[in-house]
Amino acid sequence: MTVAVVVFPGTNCEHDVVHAMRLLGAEAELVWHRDTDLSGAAGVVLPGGFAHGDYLRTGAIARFSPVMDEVARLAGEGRPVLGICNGFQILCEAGLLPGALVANRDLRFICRPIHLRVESTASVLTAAATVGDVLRIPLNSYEGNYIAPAGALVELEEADRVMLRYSDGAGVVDAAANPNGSVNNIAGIADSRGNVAGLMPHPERAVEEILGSSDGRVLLASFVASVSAVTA
Amino acid sequence: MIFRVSITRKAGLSDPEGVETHRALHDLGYEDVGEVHFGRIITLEVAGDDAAAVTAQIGEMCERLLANPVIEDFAIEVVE
Amino acid sequence: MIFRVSITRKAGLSDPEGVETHRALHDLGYEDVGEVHFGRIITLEVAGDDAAAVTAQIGEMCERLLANPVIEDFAIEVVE
Amino acid sequence: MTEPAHRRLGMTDDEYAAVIAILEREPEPAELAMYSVMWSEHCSYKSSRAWLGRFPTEAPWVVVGPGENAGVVDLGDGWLAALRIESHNHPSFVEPYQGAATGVGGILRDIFTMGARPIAVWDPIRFGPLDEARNRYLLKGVVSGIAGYGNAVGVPTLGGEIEFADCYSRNPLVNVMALGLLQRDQLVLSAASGEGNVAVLLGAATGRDGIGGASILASASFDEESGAKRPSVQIGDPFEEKKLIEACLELYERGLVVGIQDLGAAGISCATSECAANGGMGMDVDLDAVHLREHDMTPGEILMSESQERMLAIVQPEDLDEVLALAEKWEVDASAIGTVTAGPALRVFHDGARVADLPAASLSDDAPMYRRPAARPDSLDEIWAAQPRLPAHVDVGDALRGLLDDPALGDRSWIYEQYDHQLFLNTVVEPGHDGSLLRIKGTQKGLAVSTDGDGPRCALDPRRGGARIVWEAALNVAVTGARPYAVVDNLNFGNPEKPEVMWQFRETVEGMSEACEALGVPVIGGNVSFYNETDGVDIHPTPVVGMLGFCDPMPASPARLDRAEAGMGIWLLGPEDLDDFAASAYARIVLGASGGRPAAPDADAGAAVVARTIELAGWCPVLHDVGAGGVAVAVAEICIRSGVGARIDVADWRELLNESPHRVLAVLPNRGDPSDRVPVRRIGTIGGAAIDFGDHGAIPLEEAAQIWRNALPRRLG
Ligand SMILES: Nc1ncnc2c1ncn2[C@@H]1O[C@H](COP(=O)(O)OP(=O)(O)O)[C@@H](O)[C@H]1O
Ligand SMILES: [Mg+2]
Repeated sequence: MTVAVVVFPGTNCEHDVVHAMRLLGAEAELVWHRDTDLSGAAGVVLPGGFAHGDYLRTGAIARFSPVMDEVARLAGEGRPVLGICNGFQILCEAGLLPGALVANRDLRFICRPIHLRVESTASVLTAAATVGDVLRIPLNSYEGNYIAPAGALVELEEADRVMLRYSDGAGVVDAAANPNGSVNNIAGIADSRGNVAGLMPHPERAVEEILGSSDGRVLLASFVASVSAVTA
Repeated sequence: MIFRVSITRKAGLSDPEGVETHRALHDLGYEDVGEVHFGRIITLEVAGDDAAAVTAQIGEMCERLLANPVIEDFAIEVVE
Repeated sequence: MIFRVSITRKAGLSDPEGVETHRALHDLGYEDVGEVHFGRIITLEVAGDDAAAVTAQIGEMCERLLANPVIEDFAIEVVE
Repeated sequence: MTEPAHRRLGMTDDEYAAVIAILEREPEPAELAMYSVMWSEHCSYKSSRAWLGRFPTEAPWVVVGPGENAGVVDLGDGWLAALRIESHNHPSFVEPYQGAATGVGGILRDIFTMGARPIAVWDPIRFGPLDEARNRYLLKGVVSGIAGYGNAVGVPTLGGEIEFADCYSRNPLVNVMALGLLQRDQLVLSAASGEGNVAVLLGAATGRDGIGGASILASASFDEESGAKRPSVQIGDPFEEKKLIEACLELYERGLVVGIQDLGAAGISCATSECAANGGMGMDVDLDAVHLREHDMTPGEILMSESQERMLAIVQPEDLDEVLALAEKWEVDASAIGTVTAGPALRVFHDGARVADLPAASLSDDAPMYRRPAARPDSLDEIWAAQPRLPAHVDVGDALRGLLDDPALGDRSWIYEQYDHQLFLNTVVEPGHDGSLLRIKGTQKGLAVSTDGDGPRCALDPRRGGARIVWEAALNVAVTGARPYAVVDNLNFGNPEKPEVMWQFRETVEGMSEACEALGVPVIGGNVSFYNETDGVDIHPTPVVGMLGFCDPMPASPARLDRAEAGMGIWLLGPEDLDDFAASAYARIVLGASGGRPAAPDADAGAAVVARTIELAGWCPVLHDVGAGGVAVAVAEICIRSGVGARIDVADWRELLNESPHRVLAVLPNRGDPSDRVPVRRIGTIGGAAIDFGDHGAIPLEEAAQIWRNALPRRLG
């Protein structure tokens, strides 16, 4: 059972994701963005970083990388596809997830652990979690501010596709708990079938207590489980 | 020929740069400043002589790459 | 009145964003595209009726905040 | 009145005569340009070289000492660490964002030039007071430049330092330090061996960036005229650098490079001549092969260009195709621009014509060396005599209201939360404590790092001040359980042509050397930045030390500031000097007193405290060295970070605010007792909702936390 971790020029979290996947018992392999065959992969992760330097628009150039047609195909087949941070931005640019990510409200890069409230378990990323769980996971982005046209937003909310929202430690979701201005405190969303998921925070940075938190495990474990389901 | 593409955030979608700049301008005492909006300019040098045809081609580049139609509008002018 | 400030990098300074976008456009098959340069547009709504006076004031805003005079040039137009 | 060309390039008549003696003829324009930059203060260290030899540089674990792009030490089991520090002071004053960004880019190249993967950056920075808008602009620009470049290039920034003083208003200090990790067999040096080998230029296109930047910006004082001298600002491209890092690391892995050198000051001329000279060879360079950003560049401009994100790799002819293919995979431009020759000549061709032909080694080896006069300032005795006048009674609670609000003592998360400090999953102790601690995955090993400087104290006594920052840095790594292992230094000074400045410089080197000797740590690299002077005013002598600590095994749960719990005892380790208030935060910030003479460090006591602290780090939940603001501020930091108050009982208020060196606070469950070999006494107990100093006043924990958290945000918005 293999997870393909895609590397674009400028990607920098690829090794961290592989490390976390292996800790959770998954096989993970790096795939260069010019590769055009992912048929061997049961699932795909687009890791964080600055693909193509985030030039033009974050994710804008990466979405045209040769590998992205394959990613779209696997997504269409219902295989698990996860975008973390820059990977989430790329999935939005590629139209695999709705909306877009723009500059943080305070126009400052934010690197610090924040709290997330699990809002829906109908996705490959949250299946193993429980609605209401509060997770402490590092955020690390300048363009983490989620926006979406009114229509798309209503659809997301009504279809229960918002997986994670920024909250405080007690799980209260309000303006005070919103680190970057994201609409409705949205931190992570899924597509209509729940197999394509994207989030801004970095679960792979929260899988070992010695690094401050292991709350990211439940999310990545969900993903790994759904990947094994594919191959099983 | 040289073209200038102006790309701006669709009305109604949040524009943090605009909001923050508005605040900063008021802090500096420019109270008369109302709405502030941010956008990008991309200047392109394109070989060709038929301005209309090239403009159409640039429109395509915007749809595909230069702009994000979900959240942005764009306008194309010929500079020279 | 509404004004548009165009801010562009001074000639001769490198423009990595332009270079990478040029590369991307060529990858997409737009081989006729030559130099690509990036800049910002800021649209400002400013109360007042004396366009010249307001333009002068906006020039001051550019010097102080909107632009970085060390590496950027700016131009101000009245939109309406 | 046309000034001769060599003077316009900042070269003295004697230096020019030396060039003629070497060439046995007048230099060609391109040759003159090369000598002028390579013999500048920035590149040749001509005013400092004579004294830097004082630093102790030997230890069994030193693999590469000063002189190469970065120092390298052995961590055992095939692991090596590379460390280097650099200054980017003047460029950051001209354009703070790009100045700081390109500073980060440059220091990272120094690291991966050695074959190492850069794994962390630190940023010791100094500005004028934040009540001036210009200083706020500079600080914000520098911090976003470091964040913008460091985060995007994909190297975490694990800490730094910040100080404010008037002397930095027109001359901010932006130093950057980088750490790299490599396996022994990946070590590469910047030597071109093998006649017939090819020199390949990798990375960004060459443009008219910072022509003469190094020599002119960093080697001449910064005054109104320099507007004219000002080079075109260099724009950093972290994306190009990221591709360059990955491409170079893969080149090393595949064993495709014989030698490599980054392009920094003096661009191609420096890289080609150093590679050739270090290998005892020569080189033929073809400027027509260089990929240019702007056409119509003169040979001199191409040679001198300081365009960022470029490397020069020496490869064997049979490997050239593989090297070029690998560069293409990473989307890095590459061109073969030179051939290694038997030498000793460096010959440069352009349009078929020979534009330079000089002994490669002469650019570095024959550079001038000055033993500039040094003189102890006459005012010194007066200054030392003017010890701060201390009140009989002090409400330490009130004193803390002032100290915790100081932007250099308050919470610095406004800065380091703009930096990715977690990438690579190595960060065990993140910024916000004393030293930062990294693990080396797959081993028990840990690396702790701290950067420390102290302008005000060094201004009063550069020798004691220079020694004390080394001792402070040692404790900052010791509290994580790491032993001081290697040092790099960044010596930021004023105009070396002034005897007082030279005296400060020599005193500093002496003091730092004495402390390093007492600790048994080698100095493995450094950087000198002179001419930090604006309109005749010199900055404080500002040495900055970067201390690398090493532990194997790393403590299972290292001490942190936020692990104090009600009921735990608070202990103070180390000797005490109740009168050490010169340059203390209390004297400067509360009393507004600037004179006096700081206490001398005590080598034996200091070494004992460091050793004992390392042992305690294995089991103490909280260890914190006592620095600026004394015991009072150190206790407050522990309380605020742990969210619990404390009760402190001492006889004399001076015990709470003096800043005598070699002291550490240990917080531990009551059964524990840290005493052993070093003086230790219990001073209080964790608990309650206030930081309570008994007869000496108190402050509610919440109020202290508020003041501390807002110190930077309330000034920077
Ligand atoms: N310019 C900076 N950039 C990043 N981190 C910083 C900066 N200045 C201070 N810090 C961090 O804040 C914490 C406290 O800094 P400091 O008081 O200088 O430590 P110490 O007094 O123990 O040397 C450290 O973790 C340091 O790395
Ligand atoms: Mg400390």
